[in-house]
Amino acid sequence: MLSRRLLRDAAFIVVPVIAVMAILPSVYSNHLLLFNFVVFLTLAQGVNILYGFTGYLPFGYVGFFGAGAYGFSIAVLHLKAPPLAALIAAGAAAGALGLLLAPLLRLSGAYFSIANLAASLAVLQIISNPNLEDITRGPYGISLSGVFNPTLAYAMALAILAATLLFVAYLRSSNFGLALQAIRENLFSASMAGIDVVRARMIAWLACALVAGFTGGVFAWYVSVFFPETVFGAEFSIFAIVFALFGGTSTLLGPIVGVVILYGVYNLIGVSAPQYFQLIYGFLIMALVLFLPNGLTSLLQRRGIDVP
Amino acid sequence: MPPEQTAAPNTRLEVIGIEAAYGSLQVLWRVDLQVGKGETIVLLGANGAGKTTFLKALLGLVRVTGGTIRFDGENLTRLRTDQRVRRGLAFMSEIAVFQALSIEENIRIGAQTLDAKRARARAEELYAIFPVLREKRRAAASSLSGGQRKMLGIAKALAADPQLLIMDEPSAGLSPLFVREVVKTLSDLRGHGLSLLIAEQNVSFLDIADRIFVLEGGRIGFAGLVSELRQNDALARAYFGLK
Amino acid sequence: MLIYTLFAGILFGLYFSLVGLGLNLVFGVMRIVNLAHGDFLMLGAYLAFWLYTLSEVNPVAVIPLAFVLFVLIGLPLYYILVPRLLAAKDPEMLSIILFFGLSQVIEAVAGIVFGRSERSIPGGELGRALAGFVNLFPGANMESGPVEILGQTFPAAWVVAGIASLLAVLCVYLYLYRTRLGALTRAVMADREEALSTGIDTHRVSAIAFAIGIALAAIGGVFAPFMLGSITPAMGVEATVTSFAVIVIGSLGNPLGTVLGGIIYGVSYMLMQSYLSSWANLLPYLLLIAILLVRPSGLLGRQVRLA
Amino acid sequence: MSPEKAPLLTVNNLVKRFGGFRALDGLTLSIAPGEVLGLVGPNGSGKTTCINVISGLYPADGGEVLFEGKDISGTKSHHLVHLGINRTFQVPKPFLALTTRENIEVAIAYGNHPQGLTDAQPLLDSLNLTKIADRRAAELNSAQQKMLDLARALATGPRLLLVDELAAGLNPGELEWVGGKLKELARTNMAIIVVEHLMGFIEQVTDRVIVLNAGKEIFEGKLTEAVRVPQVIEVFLGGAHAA
Repeated sequence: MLSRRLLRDAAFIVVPVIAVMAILPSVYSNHLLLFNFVVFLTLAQGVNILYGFTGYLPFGYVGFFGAGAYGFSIAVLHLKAPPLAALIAAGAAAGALGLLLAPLLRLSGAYFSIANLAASLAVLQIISNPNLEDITRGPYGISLSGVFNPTLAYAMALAILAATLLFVAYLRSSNFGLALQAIRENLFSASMAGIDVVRARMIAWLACALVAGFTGGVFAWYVSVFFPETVFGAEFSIFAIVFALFGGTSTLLGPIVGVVILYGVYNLIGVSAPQYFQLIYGFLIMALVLFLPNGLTSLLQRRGIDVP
Repeated sequence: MPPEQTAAPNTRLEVIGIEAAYGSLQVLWRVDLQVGKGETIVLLGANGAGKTTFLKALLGLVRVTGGTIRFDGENLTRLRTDQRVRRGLAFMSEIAVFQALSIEENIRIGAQTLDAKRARARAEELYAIFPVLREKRRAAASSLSGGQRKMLGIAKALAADPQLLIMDEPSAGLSPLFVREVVKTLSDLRGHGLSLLIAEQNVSFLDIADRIFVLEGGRIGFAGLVSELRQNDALARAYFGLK
Repeated sequence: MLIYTLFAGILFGLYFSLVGLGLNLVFGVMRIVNLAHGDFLMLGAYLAFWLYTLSEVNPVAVIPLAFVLFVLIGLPLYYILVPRLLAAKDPEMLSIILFFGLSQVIEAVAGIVFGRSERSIPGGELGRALAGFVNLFPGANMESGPVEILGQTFPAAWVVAGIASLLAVLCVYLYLYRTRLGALTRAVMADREEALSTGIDTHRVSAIAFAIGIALAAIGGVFAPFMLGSITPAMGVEATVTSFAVIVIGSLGNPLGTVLGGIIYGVSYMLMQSYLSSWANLLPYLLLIAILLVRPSGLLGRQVRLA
Repeated sequence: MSPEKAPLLTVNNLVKRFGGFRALDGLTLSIAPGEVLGLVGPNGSGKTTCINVISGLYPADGGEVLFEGKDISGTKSHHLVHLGINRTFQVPKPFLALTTRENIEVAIAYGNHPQGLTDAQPLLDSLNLTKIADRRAAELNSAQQKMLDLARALATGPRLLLVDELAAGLNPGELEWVGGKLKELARTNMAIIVVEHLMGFIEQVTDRVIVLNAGKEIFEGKLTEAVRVPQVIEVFLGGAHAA
């Protein structure tokens, strides 16, 4: 019964989303915009994995994204790795950062978020430090023109998105997903259900880190020229979190809806007048917390509809 | 025999059919209760019978979903907690005191509705009743023993000179010796027009009760005099669970 | 060099105490995290900047104005945002998101109104204020300029900011421990539920604490051009994280612990600046994470860890 | 205890401190398979702390806990569950966002039930939860949440079950029914420790009680004998209403 749900979600959500994002480049010319859509679809699901299923809100999520971008770049620049191998390095960098930051999971809600934010800022400070110019190019930025291949990078981004969506679909239909939600609801009851709380939480945390790391790597590959502030920009964390919350976390559909609506709006008005967008955005976040803390999909769920 | 259901001239608190719920979980069902002027009421009930919820509903700490609460004839049902306290209700919770604050401060905070001069005079009256508190007035409440802490809780609740003192399990966490001391203190406080409503599990408090109410599963299962209760198995059922 | 560094660290430490104090007061009373704290600081900085640029008002004179103005902003803001928040399932967590939204709004409005470019006020202004004040005393004759203490020369701005911060902390102490409203505020801090049971109008007490918290941030902002470098609409985030580091080091929810946190922070900041300057910017983040992990209750106590 | 069976659980000289307060002060007890042991005592006497330490929620500060002769002090809760220990909570803590059925399913999936339980349905049926199986736990009333808590514990196939104040908030009918349930479980050789305020319930289900006061045992034996021991009466009823 559970695996039937997985198949249903895969067939009716994952396959159509990937198909649409695969076809769009041939009918719509702004490929960078489409690429960014794929990036945010993936990051929003990454936030969903952690926040939606375990209740930890990663305010410094961009740290993993940036670590992935730099892991990719360093592998290309210093190890002369081919892009696909460098992507592995991107994941490894984010995974290593995840392991390093795992002790943060011992902190409760708000403290975790703040500490995570501080951690991402610390990583930015380290990477952009002029003393590390030989390794990271410091504040002067990275240029990867040698491996520039937007078509392949876009395809890889789609593959990462597909894997992420399938993982979330798996969480929604598996005992492991139930266990994570049980931990979110009550730590003590969860351990009395026989769940190894520390281990399960760690898996979700690393999955969340890997999603951002791979996405950061493929982002570095796609744009090929960037500065530390580009790939550690707070807006990656913020957008991913707000998109996921706006749509509704712990569902597969919610974050997708959030990205399509909000990132769509952003591209309609945000690019031409960023400060007005920031204003609207800020108000939107506040309204969300005060009036719809569980996101758009909760409107349906309140009516008893099972949102995939 | 249930007690009189209409508000007699000497009725201080009159509760008519209140209901309360936590989300979809209903906790109180049409609870009626009256407290007269100078009367002492003991509300018995097992853990989970809804005693605390009921008291909190009287104070406005829990929202009621139905029913009316009148105090000296005035409808309190829609008032905030601080407004009810200004009308003359006082509540002593199970926690009873601010542990981090000094004894003096606890009493001053209890008297926050009085002007400064009256508050000082009131504190002196209370120190006269509880000399041990005067001795330790500058110490943090956390330094008091359990029994002394309850005394401070009573003093804090009485600081605003209320007409009705509502207490949630004053015996909780106390050894029998201290329970007797608390009962004695309350017994001395009775009369002078002060009404008491005490939610308890400990039967020692029956000694000072004018009337008893028993809450069972969120409903009033018995209301009457102590002597009537002794012949009724409601107490046995509610408190001991014995048949 | 070391004496200079330590003394400068204490001056900065006092200032950082002021920066964090309001955030800790709000956290202590309401158990919510005002992630827009740094943005109120930024607004205070712009208030000082514009009053100076438009009519040469000395920044020190802006302090009372900033206090009144931001208390008046804070009171209605409390009633719009916080009661609804406190009624929610997990106010602490939601407060981060809500006030992040507010921080975005403030930053956007500031960007639209003030522009994005960096601004500053000449450092000599505070020196003039200090000299002017000292010369009020008969027989005193102070030049406006750097101040010499223990044979070391410090910018007058640092000294003035340090003294003003100390006075602000003192005022908060007197408010909390010597006034009736302050006692009620501490009662709410100690146990909100019990405060409600005692008949305290907790929303009124909290609203005032919230407004004071914001006003303290704004006063901190008045000195920001001298202590934190040039001001921009985007400076809020860093100021918030710094404030958070300061109050976590001291003790969350204990406003006076902020002074300890501020001084530790200030001294280590100055030590980093003197001996390891290229890594100094890392300090707030590392200190914050380290303290949360090693001694999560801060140096003076409160549990924030789960398992 | 019954001499013919080796004890399943033995607790020796257990100490648990909270700050300067000794919640458990050298407690010793043991229980055999198939036995129902009652832990009774006033508020704060250490009953729930005892259960929390045995189930691994807190580490002990002294003494040892032996399960089938092996020291299990310091073992993580989920390992204890896999060894065959489970518990209910005084205030039930179900996974509120999950349905009743999902609550049980997650315990089945992670609980390593020794007989390889795979389906929640039998448990739903046996604890009267079938009608509400697809409702979210947040929508259940407190009695239903208690039954769900018990079902969650049973889903992991415990050989030692710790029951913390199950009876509070249940009506007499439900009480009798759940008491029967516990005795039925004991007949399957499950050892059960029951912490309870309601003496009638204790009398119905237990073979033997241990009376705790201030973290120490003051009586062990049948409940009917306990009520004749002056020290027990003193602790319980404050002396005045012993009869």
